[in-house]
Amino acid sequence: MNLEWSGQERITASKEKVWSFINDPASIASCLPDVRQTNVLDAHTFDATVGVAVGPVRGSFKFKIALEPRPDGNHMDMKINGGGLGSVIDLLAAADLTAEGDAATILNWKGTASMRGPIATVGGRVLDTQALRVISTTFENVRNRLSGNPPSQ
Amino acid sequence: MFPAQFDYRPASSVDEALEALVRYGDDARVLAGGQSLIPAMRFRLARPAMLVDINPIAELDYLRESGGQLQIGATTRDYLLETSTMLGDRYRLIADTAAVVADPVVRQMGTVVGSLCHNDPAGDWPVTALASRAQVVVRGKDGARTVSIDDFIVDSYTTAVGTGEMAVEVRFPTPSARTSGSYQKIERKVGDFATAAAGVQITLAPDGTIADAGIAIGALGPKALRVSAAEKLLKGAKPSKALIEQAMREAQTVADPNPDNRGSVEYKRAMAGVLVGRALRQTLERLGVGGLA
Amino acid sequence: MKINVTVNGTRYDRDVEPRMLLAYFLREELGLTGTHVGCDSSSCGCCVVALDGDRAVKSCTMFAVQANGHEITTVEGLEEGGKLHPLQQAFWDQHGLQCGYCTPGMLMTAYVMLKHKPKPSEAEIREAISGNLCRCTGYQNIVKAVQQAANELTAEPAAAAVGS
Amino acid sequence: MTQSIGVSMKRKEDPRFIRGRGRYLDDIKLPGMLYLALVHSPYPHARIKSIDKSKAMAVPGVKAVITGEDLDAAKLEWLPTFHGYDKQMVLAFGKTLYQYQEVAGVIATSREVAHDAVELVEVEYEPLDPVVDPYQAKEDTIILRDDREPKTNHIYHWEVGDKTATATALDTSAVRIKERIISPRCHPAPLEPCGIVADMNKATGRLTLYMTSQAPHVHRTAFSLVTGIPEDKIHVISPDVGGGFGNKVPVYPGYVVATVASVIIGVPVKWVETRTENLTTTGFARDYHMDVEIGATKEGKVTALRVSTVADHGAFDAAADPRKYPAGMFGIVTGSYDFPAAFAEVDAYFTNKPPGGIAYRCSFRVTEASFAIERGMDLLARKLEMDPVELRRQNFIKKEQFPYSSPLGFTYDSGDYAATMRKALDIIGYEALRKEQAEKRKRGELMGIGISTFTETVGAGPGKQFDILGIKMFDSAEIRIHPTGSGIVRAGTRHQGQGHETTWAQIVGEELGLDPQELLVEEGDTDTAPYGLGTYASRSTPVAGGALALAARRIREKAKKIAAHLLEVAEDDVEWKDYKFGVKGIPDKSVTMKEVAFAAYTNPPPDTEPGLETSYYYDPPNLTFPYGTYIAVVDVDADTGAVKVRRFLAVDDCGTVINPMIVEGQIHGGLAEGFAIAFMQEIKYDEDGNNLNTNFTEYLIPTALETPAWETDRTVTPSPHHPIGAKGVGESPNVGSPQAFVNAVMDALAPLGVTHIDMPLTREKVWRAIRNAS
Repeated sequence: MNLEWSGQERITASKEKVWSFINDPASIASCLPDVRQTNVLDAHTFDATVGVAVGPVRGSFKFKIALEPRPDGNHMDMKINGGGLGSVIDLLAAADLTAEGDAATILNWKGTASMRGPIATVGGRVLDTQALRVISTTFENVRNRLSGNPPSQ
Repeated sequence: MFPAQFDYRPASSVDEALEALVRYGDDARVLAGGQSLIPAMRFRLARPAMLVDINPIAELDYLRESGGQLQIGATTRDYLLETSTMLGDRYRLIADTAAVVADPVVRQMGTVVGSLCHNDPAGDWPVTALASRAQVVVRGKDGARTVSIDDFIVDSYTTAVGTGEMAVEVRFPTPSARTSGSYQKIERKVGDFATAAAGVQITLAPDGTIADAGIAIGALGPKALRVSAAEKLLKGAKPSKALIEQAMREAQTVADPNPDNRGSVEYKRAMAGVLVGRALRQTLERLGVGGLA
Repeated sequence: MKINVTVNGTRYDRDVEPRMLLAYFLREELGLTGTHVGCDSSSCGCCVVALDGDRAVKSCTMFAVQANGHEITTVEGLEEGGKLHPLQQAFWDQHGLQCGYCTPGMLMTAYVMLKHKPKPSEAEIREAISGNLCRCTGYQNIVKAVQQAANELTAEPAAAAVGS
Repeated sequence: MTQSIGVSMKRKEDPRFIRGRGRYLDDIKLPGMLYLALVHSPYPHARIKSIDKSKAMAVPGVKAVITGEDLDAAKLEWLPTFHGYDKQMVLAFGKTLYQYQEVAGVIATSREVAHDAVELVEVEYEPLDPVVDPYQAKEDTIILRDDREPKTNHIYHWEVGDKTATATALDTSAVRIKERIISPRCHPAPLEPCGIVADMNKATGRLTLYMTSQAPHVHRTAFSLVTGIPEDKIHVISPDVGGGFGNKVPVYPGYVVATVASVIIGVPVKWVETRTENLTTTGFARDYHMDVEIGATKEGKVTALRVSTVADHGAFDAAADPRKYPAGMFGIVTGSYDFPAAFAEVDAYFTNKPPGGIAYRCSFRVTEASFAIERGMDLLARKLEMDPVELRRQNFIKKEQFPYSSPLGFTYDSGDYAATMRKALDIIGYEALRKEQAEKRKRGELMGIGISTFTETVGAGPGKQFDILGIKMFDSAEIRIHPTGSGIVRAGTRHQGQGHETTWAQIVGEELGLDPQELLVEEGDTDTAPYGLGTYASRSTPVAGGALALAARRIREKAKKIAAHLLEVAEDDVEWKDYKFGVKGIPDKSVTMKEVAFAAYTNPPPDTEPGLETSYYYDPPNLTFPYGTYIAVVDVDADTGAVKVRRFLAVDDCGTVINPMIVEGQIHGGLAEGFAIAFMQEIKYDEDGNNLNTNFTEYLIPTALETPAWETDRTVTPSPHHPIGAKGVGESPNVGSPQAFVNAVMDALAPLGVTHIDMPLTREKVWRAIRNAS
């Protein structure tokens, strides 16, 4: 099952600052929603355990996250592969940065999720939007952190 | 499949249940009919550490008309509504709904309040509760509060019931005599989640105009949705074919379905219109207003 | 957890894990294997039993601990004094079963339904058993069987009067 | 004694079932029994990088965790498939080839603990691109099976008929139709899931396998071949089977893992699949993509048929077809019609889906063939602007043409297609329905009438053509008559609801003049039953039924000698009449079979062996060809695409009817499954290879409310070569009905110009067709 979502965040920080923030695994890891454990593996990859709770469905997903920045400094792909609840969720998040003057940056993001295993059918109705919330909340938190707002969950 | 391990606490009173819910916090779930929760536990999607069983609380099993309301307790089963003679024509929407929830065996365990609390986007009761402007009584350690259904169903599987709280009753305002309703749903077979659903309740004024209209759709968004624009359109108007067609279009606009095995976005959105149209026509027919097809 | 459940008139005291489903309690703990399990999603109805005589419930969607203090009737409890219940007899007479796997659940659903609705129409019977799946019969002879049993159950007092 | 055959005797098996006293697989509980639960792959195609058992092994109660590597070390990793052209993995080894493939097995003291530990087996996968579509598989850009040579996804090409003559005839035909007709992947899903209790007794060295098996002897042989355990040391018991429909013919990984575990640990091990396992890993059916072409004259006489099929076989070629017939009896695709030329070919491919290709309530690939021709004939009628009934009437094989040699190699035994269709049209009131339809069409209402005049071929089969694992597809019967005239009847078949305990007794009772109530029928125990190939493909009555009649006649021959002895006349003067032995010309002198049975043990003739028992292995001379006319009447709701089946009539001809009540029940059940296939039952995969129908909330089995009421009737044209003239019936309704439903819906949509929609006819598909047309 494949799902797509997209969104936009306006961050009151320079493009360079945003770019370096989203290039740092530790920073990105700290923006994941309901993150329970992170482990930075190298300059571009890290593991994270993220809690999932929707209605009666509760559990956690273990993700391996790889950051793939483009050399132009404008575009970042994040490959998020992981599993939990006997299933697999693969997320792909792509972020495009556009400077809005010196002090603000527009972050346009697009996410796709593909799910396999029991949740694709049994839990799909419960978890589909939840999977994408991992992405949207992460970018919201990037904005909040860089703009100096309190984080969302 | 077999559920993961959990602890079990049968509660003999609401206070006892609340005490357990407070103590175990987010790890606890209330067990009422269990007809959604237990299958989810069997698939190990739901794995509460503690189940607080409210079925032994005899005082929560009631269906009564009191203080201008139809009151339904938290352990009252769907089949009681299905077979009750109390509902009559005025609560027609509720009676219609009770007859088509899940399947007839599931209805002998499943509860109205439990269904509202589960708040499945394809659930039947949230639709009917919206269309008939229900309220839910939520109890916590510090007493009870009454929440309108619009505020109660927050998002998919998420309600206004907080940690350490439980819903104890749903209340449907007693409508005036010239009220009827209709619940329409498309399901692939008995027991399936709805592909699309619509609930309508209408009260006619003495002059034949529509005094009040409740219109809601289900399985057509992250939660049951109120078609407010159509409700406004109908209120004060005289029933007509054109009016119904306008309401159908409003329902299609409000619908925001996900594609799945039941159908595409396009199909489901079209069905939002079809079902709202059918529910409106049937309701008006039941009120003696025909010739609208 | 310690529970006591009365099944087919006999009281049983057992200590069970909370996660034990009622269907497996009946089958594994009490050896009443007439109650079957055919799915994991509360869809098939092979496991239907009567709860307190007046509700048909899917025993795979109820925990054994919930039956504490309650009475359960299973297919094994239908026969009385060596005489088949009219529903059992009717399923036999009307060829209302083939592989027999759905039969206990069908019987128990129909058993409860006839208590609430002694003279159901064909449509009402089809509706009442629509929480129970059958793969073999195409349902037609099951419907006929329930009709036969309904006729017999409602005719019984009259027949007895004639006999006395 | 009176007549037994043709009597609606109540079923002898029912008293235990209605009391909840059947004994199904999961009812078996042996002392010290352990439970197996399986770990499944979430990926349809992935390399297995590592499997970590340690956390699972640490769970209290877990006795063992078995992986593909463990099985490979024991040389038990690969299992031969039934027709012997391929092999399949027991547990994923190196890589996984379909979603939910079995990756490891956990053996524990309870089911709950086994499932707890399954969650703790850590498998690291490296996902690979999946091949989901058989047409994509054809490209060979991704090769699925590293273990095979040559490196291709193509499994086989099979063809039958005269390719050149068919091409020429099609090219010169005045009218032609061509359509891709898909018989979608579906699943039999009997309500009882598959399971096994494997019990290795180390003291006796015997392995007892309680299995949900439609073919216990074949399974015994297969287990012996795979494990090397001598066949006498294996005892297969198939207890009461809660429905099979083909699902319980193959050998599944769970069976093998449970058996290996029992052999190693030395205690009984039970595995009962979950519904999800049933739908995602065990024998699927169909998945034939058929390009159907029919040529005809302007007057509507058919000239040629060509069908080219792409078959999706999943990851292993485990289709349960006879060895020489990789596409089964697909050659029946010319159906009930007299085609001067025909050609059929099938190309099968591997995809990342579970293996199977079982005969789901049908003879091998007959449902697909029948659907293709019956849809094709309707498309041709539409093109010719001819009533589909009239087109069929013109092209039927005529009564006097039997035995009929079809262009694709079958010899049809008997039939009177026109008479059966006439009867159906009369009962349904065809003319009146067409009139009603014409009026409704004027008002814009969508009503349709669909017809299917199918012929199937069942009863595999003659040993010179048909075998499984090299074993000829005969079947067997053994009869023992006790001194007091009751007896025990055993057969190599295994019923799953078909009523053999009743009908077998009726066949033997009829032949011997004994009361069927006093003939105990026993099947499913390989220690006692004679070797047989089992129950599937409507073969029980055509094959085992023949064996039973002929075994009984053997008994009767010996009984005649004893009767002559008792009657004190020469054997030649004894005649079998009115279910007893009489003396020619002396009406009041006779002995009953009961008297003969007693004498067989107490007073046999001096030159005769005592006792009265025999067995018979029957190799049928030909297949049988049941047929029928089915008519569906539907109303379509244009707003939602919902189809209401208003009426459905089935007029069947299955030759001699043994028990009319049971035959009618079989037809009802098959029609319900045909209805399900036409409207809701499908195993679908998304483009990533995810199974979208993994349990009964998504794999839709109709309830009593959706299922139509059935009308049935029959004509009787006995099979000339079958000992009692019976043809078999269990599968006709499932083979013959889907096209009647689809034809009816297409007929309803005809005014809109809609010609074809693939099954299942969901509301959305019908709605979309209506919307796109208008």
